Amino acid sequence: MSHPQITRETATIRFAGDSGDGMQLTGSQFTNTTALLGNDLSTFPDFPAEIRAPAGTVAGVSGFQIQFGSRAIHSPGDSCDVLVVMNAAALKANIKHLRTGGIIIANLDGFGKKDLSLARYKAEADPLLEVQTTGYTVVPVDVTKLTRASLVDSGLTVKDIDRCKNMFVLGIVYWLYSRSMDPTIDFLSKKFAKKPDLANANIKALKDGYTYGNATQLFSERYMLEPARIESGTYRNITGNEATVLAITAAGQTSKLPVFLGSYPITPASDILHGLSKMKHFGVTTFQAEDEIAAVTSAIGAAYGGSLALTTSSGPGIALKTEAITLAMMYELPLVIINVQRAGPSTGMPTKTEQADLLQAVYGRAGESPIVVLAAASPADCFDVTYQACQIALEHMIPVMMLSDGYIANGAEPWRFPNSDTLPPIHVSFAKPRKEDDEPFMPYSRNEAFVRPWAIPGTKGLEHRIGGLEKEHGTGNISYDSDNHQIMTTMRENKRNAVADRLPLLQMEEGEPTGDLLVIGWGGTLGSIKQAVMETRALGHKVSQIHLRQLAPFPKNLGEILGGFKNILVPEINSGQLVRLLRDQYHVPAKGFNRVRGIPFTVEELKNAFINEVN
Amino acid sequence: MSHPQITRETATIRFAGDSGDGMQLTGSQFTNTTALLGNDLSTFPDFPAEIRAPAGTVAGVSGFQIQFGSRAIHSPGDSCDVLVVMNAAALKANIKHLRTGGIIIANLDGFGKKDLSLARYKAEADPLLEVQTTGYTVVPVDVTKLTRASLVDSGLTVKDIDRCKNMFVLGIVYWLYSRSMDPTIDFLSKKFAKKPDLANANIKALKDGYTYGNATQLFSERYMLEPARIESGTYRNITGNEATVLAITAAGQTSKLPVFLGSYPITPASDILHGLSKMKHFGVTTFQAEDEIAAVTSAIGAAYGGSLALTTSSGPGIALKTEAITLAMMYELPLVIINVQRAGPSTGMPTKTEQADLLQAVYGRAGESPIVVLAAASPADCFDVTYQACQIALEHMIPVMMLSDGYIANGAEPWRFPNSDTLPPIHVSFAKPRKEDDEPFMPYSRNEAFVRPWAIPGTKGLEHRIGGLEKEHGTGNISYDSDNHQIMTTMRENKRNAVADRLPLLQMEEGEPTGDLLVIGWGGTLGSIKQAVMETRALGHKVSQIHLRQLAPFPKNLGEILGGFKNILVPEINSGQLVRLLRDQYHVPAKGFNRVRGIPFTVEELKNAFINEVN
Amino acid sequence: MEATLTSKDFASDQDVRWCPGCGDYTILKQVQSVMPDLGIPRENIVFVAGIGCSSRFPYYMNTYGMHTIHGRAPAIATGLKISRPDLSIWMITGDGDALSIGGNHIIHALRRNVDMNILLFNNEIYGLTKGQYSPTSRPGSVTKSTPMGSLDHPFNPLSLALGADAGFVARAMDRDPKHLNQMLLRSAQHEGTSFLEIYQNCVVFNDGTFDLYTDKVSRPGSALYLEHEKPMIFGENRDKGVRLDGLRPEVVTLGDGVSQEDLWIHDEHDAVKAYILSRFFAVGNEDGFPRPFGVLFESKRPAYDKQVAAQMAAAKTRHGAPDLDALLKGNETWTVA
Amino acid sequence: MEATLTSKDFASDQDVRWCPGCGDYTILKQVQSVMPDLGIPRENIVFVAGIGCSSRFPYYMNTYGMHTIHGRAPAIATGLKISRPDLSIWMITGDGDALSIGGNHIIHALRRNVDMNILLFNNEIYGLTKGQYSPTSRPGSVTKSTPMGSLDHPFNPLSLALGADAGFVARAMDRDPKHLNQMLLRSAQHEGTSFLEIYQNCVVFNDGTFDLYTDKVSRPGSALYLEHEKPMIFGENRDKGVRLDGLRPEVVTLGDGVSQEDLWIHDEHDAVKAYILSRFFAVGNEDGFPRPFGVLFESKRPAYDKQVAAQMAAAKTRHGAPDLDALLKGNETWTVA
Ligand SMILES: Cc1ncc(C[n+]2csc(CCOP(=O)(O)OP(=O)(O)O)c2C)c(N)n1
Ligand SMILES: Cc1ncc(C[n+]2csc(CCOP(=O)(O)OP(=O)(O)O)c2C)c(N)n1
Ligand code: SF4
Ligand code: SF4
Ligand SMILES: [Mg+2]
Ligand SMILES: [Mg+2]
Repeated sequence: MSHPQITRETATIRFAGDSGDGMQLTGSQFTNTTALLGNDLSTFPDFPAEIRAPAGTVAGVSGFQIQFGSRAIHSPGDSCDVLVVMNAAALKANIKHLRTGGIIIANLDGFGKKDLSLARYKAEADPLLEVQTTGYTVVPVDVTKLTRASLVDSGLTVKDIDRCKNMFVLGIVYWLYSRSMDPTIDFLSKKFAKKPDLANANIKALKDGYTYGNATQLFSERYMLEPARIESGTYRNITGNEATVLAITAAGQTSKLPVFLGSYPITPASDILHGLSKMKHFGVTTFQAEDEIAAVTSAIGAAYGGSLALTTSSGPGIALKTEAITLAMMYELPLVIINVQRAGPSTGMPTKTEQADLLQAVYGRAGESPIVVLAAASPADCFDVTYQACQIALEHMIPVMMLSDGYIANGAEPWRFPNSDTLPPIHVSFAKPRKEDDEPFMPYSRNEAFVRPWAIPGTKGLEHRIGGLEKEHGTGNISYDSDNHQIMTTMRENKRNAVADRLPLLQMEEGEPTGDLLVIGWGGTLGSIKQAVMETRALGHKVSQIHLRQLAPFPKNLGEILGGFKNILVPEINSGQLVRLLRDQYHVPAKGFNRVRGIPFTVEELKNAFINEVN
Repeated sequence: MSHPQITRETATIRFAGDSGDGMQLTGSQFTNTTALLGNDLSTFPDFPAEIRAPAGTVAGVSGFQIQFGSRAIHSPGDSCDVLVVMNAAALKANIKHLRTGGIIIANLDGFGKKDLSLARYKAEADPLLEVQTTGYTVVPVDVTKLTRASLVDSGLTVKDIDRCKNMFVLGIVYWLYSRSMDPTIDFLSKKFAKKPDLANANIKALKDGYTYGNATQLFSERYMLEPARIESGTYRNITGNEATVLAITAAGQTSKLPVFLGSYPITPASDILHGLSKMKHFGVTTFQAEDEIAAVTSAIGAAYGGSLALTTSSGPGIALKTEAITLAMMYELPLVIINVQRAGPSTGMPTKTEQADLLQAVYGRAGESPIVVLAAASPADCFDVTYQACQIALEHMIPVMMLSDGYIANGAEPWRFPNSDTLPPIHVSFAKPRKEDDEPFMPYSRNEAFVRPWAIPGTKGLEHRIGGLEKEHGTGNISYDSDNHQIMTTMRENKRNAVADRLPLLQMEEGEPTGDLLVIGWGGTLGSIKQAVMETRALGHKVSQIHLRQLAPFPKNLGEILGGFKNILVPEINSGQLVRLLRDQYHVPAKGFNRVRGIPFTVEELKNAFINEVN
Repeated sequence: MEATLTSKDFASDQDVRWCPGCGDYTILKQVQSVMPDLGIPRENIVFVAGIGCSSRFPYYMNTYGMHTIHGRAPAIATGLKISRPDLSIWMITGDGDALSIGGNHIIHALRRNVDMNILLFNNEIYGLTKGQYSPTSRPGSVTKSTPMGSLDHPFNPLSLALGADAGFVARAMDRDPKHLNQMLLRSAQHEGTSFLEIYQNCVVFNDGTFDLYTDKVSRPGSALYLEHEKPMIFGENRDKGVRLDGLRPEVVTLGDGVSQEDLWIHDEHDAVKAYILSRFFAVGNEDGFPRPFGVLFESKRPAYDKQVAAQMAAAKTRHGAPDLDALLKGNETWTVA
Repeated sequence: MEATLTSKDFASDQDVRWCPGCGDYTILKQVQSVMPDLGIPRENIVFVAGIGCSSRFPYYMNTYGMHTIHGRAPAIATGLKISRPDLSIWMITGDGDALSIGGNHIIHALRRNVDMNILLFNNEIYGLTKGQYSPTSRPGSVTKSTPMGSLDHPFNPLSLALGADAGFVARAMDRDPKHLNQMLLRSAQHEGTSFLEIYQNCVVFNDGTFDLYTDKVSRPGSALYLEHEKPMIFGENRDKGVRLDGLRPEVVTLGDGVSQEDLWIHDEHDAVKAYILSRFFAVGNEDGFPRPFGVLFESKRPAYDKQVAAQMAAAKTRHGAPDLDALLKGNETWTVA
């Protein structure tokens, strides 16, 4: 039989199941396939907090959401059109994410007595029936039985067969959204190259799922989405942490410097360490230190030696690094600190996202300790911002903190990756050797941008000592002189602020340079704010948007842009941090819109907030 | 012969010599004597950076300045009327502190060839002559020779005799300012009770110095100062660190709690550890930990166990404590963190003063981590503010950071010490034991001030677990729920802000609640700002002053007071920190007056700044 | 009534969140079952842990408990014990928590000899952060952060503890509950810091590292169970032994001329011998020596917290009742009318 | 031309700011005088120190130098050495800097065996902060922070280093420049982390703690100078020796039946014997054993930095020339027209 095929502009699907059900893989396969079909998309993995919470429990549910479409997509979607649940716990944990009237594809075999009790449903409950009565469309499928049937001759153990369940479901969803199975078939053949029987089993499950969707009366219609009219070029999918790894590796190549990462594992930053540990052939050394203090200080040692030196961490680890970051600032050596923010304070909710480390980044050190602070706005943007962080650190001899967050670090989006020779050059020149009768070397002399020379060990005649004690302007010798302390304090501040001179002016993200409301965001909220601004503008409101990647120093024209608006709203996933910096530095009555819930903004809540402001 | 005796309202004397010359002792003796005579006073010790820099060098010079008078004294004086120099290096290092036309009492024997070269004067130079020609009065005294002569029969070694030099000089100065020698004679007899010959020698040197001043033509006149008309009562002298030690001990007594200090030595905070280590009989335990992290975390352990728990440090050490402070904030346990600020950043200038850790105190933690921040305004004020810090921490179950600085920590002033029964009571009640059938215990339930119960181990039926992971409102169980995270984040902030409700409203420090200029200070700058404001007002300007001891939360009526002024100036020994908090929170166009020179403000520079603002 | 407590009374109401099959479960069970034997009221027991899978432990004990921050549990426990010597303190930590970030606090706790029981769950991996190598991982370990194999020479935790002057050093394993139970009891009985390393299997990221010792078949030949004043015997048929000639230990086969009397008689109180035993540490016992389990070393040193209390008592007798007013007044005062 | 360098060439132009009579001066002198013998160009030498009086050291050396932050020098030096194996790294630290706040970094540096020379200036006190006790201060030390005497059991630095698997462990003293000079040379020659403890007198806050060993009169009877493959002899008239019966060392008098052949012959490569020697540690030698000076232990373990370099080389040969564009492209791409 054939089903009517409906064209949609966007669609959102959420795959949810037990940690063991392979939902992340299912999601990423759907993502790749969809990307290859030319849709724009945005994804959001929703991991359980525990490594492997007991199977079948709500705590053990793992989810993956993707929004894709034939127009530009800026967020993974507030709620989904289709929710795939592999067991009762998955339904319980995720029903709140399904839009009213949405479709639930449920694996019936995951709703047995045991499953219900593990999910803390009453024994007599029939959750699927309940949700049906509340206006959702439930599509029950005996996934386990069907997969076992389909693979009965595979010669695999039941355990292995059940591992193919997710491919069967993926097949159904591919059919429903008219996706080709080829990319996944390729992937499976590659992945299981050494185990052809597993490859074949997975592929068969996938195909049988597809056929099943087609053959049955499960669905009254199926959907298709045109390729998106997005910037032409060659794309790949990328997560924020992957993009960060590539940017660091690239900066090492363009600066022709060895790269040194001193790090200590911590969620959600660890993947940067993992990724860079595979880049040895690019001259990248990764050092897993005994703690965060050793991580950052080992990087400082490497910076003195002439490496592009970095350290990566998250909240609790960054706190431990502050004393050393101040030392690097005092040394005036290049150092990149990457903070993949997570929900805090303290251990907080390590697997959840937040952007509450901004004030710590800008102000969180003893004494007057100005450093550069940048923030990435999306997964792909992590590449540009990280690369820029390396460039600034190296060319200005200053620590740069780059803020990412758990949401963009693990989230993925299509990336029009650059060609290596289009990357901005990074100019590093070490101080030249000195002969006996040359002028004495001045390690703390400065150029017009207040930058001191980088003189690395091994350079004849430049032997010098650096330290955390106040230094005499020019010579760098220890000095307790009052006037000198004032001079050096001012120099360090001027040097940080001078970085703004070399950075591009801020452009409007959306809307005109004047209007009724200016929305200012920073970091990983770009997508949802942009979508909300566009939808608010579509309603005819004069709302404009700027998004800050440069938090210290601010872009030179920020004050000017602020001047164009009486009303300024600053949405942040914290209790109000950027808004404080703006009020302090520009004396504007900026308001905050703040949520601290460990999850991204919904486009809906933002839209309502904006409309509120303009009415 | 007799000298005319001139009455002065104030006088400033600076004693300067080699570290080995005992100038600090000389200064503190002059201070005690002067205090006993009923003058108000303020002192400033100026230690060398090195433990014992080579004798005779400028680096080895140790100084002590005291301003005293028959009126209220608020600062140790911008410049001194009399400068005592025991050697050439002392002159070189301190001449800048002498007011034009001032008197130099110089130990001639400290100006030999060797002394000149050690002080890096040219061999042929005659620095005393030079300064004389530039309008200073030089009073040369062969202190060494005279002391040796006076003690020739003492039977002491030359080394011991030379140790009495400072007493000879003190004698001269006592004569010059008409001070009694008795207090110092008492002191010496007590100090050398076991070594009568040393006692007698020092006393004889003192008396002979006094006689020498009287007998000779050295001075054309001598001075006397009436007792000050200051608040009546019984006074003692006290430094900021001493006052801090007493406050902590007192808070332990009034709260009836054992006191636990976890600390790691660091300049200029170490003396608090030293002082408290002598308070064991008051139930004070001091633990010198392996590092600052162990210091603060050991205190957190003690807080969980029911102690009044504290940790003390300075810049670099505070930075290391931030992760743990955030944990204490998340635990909602009482903890007092004392930061005796020093000139930073990094190792900076450990023996110099600064107030550049305010923004770190308020914002320097990962995530939304609100704590209470207080600052002491003078040496004696360290008692009140530290005591209040303990009271707030205990009664509100929250970390309180108390900011002191190297200047008030080591500086001394007269203190009208309280009677123990006038101290504010501290109300601590631990949660009561629970019986099997009682309601379940809710460790994160809250009272009207958002404060949770303090349930200490050993209490039957209250067994509970606390952690740094986000906690469920009420039960305190681990929770990853989005709404709960928002609730708890808000609760923690409300709780911190609710502390303002129990604190007294802010009073004007000087002047009327409206006027042309409001000067706002915080911390150790109170004295010099107050003096400068008074002198500016004396010129007829409408300048008022408030001084903040409460930096987070701010006093409830601060906004109201700010409303009374169009011009607001915020003098700080940093690059502008309080001024940022004010602009952010009260949207006022406050200006900063900032110096970062490692030394206190001079009254002069402040006065000029104020006049500038009102003209 | 404490006497009537059962292991169930020590289980909290929180559901345990370790991976199915994790070695932590059996350790939790043994700790809960040993608690009643201590005869300590539940409210006087505190479990203090750092951060890690293992460090979730306190949430599962129905006693007082602190889940702290990574690596700092020894310092927190030290502060708690010094200020509350009446409490029974159990510190739970992992190989990363204790020996990577927490290494300094551990060695200082050991030298000070604060009276607490440290249980180090060694799974030779970072579990909670999903599988990076730890300071106890074997050289060449391929982990998330070492795709080409780790280069770090690992710590020998027991040698390190002995070098830091630990007063009680022992080893147990998750898969031998009976022995583990005894070791927990011994740790509790020791006054001062007890350092008990427990081999713990991480089924997800480092499955089977300790099979040689935990597998019922290979265990007899690879694990040497130490007993005070008993000869060192092991082997399926208990036919192997360890002999000391001078400083050099050697593995011998009983029978043919070698009798039990010739064997090394274990002496828990001999620091040097304990150190030699701690060096039976070759990966896979490649040097032929069995891996020792049990109490390698115990010595009587005064507990730090007791000394602190004694010093305070001395100060109080010396100064008599505290006089706050005298303190506030100080030595020199003057009065302004 | 390096060959022609003299110790003067290694003195910087900064004036030395230690207290007159401080032991640091003589150590500085020996370090400066040993430098030319290394035949390493001055620009390839880096001195890295923490914070403390001793840690001011780099300012006085006319080489590259880093005065860092308290306790972190081992980690900074590790990062520098891993990224620049061509440099000769000297790490200067004090007993507080190395063993109090820096304890963790030290033991990790030792186990990793990064090729650097650690000189630990042990004066058993915090000098720079004006006299608090340190982790090596003797029990009962009355200091600024312990008016009634310290209660902490001190570290035995050499035992701790051995427990942490240090590859080179030695001891010297400020007042025996000739021997100190040899030890500095030996440290430099060792590949991997060299751990040299130097007894250093703090004239101001802990004067004379080491007189028993440094005083010319008492030294012969109290200090045991170790030499590889030589019998252990000491005493004014070199009439005393150390003998090993089994595991038990004992002090014997030569003559009456005891000859040099009977004595313990020092073997630098025996870890267990080195550990026994490190335990000759009684305050004032009260147990009768002399305090050993010289190289207690040396072993050949691959240096961490060399292994890191080798692994990177292997990766490069495996992957060939790095292709940045291929990396940026990744495996799956699609093109939008
Ligand atoms: C300051 C800080 N750094 C890093 C982390 C991340 N982290 C949590 S647990 C852990 C290591 C866990 O390994 P281990 O101690 O062996 O415990 P296990 O999970 O293996 O039981 C790390 C690196 C953290 N939570 N805090
Ligand atoms: C983070 C930090 N904590 C504390 C200090 C203060 N401090 C400086 S040196 C030192 C200890 C010095 O003792 P040691 O390492 O033995 O060196 P010594 O002065 O005896 O040579 C301390 C506690 C500091 N500078 N930084
Ligand atoms: S990851 Fe390993 S250690 Fe952690 S719970 Fe799972 S099995 Fe246990
Ligand atoms: S205080 Fe002690 S260690 Fe420091 S310089 Fe002076 S004598 Fe040397
Ligand atoms: Mg582990
Ligand atoms: Mg020392």
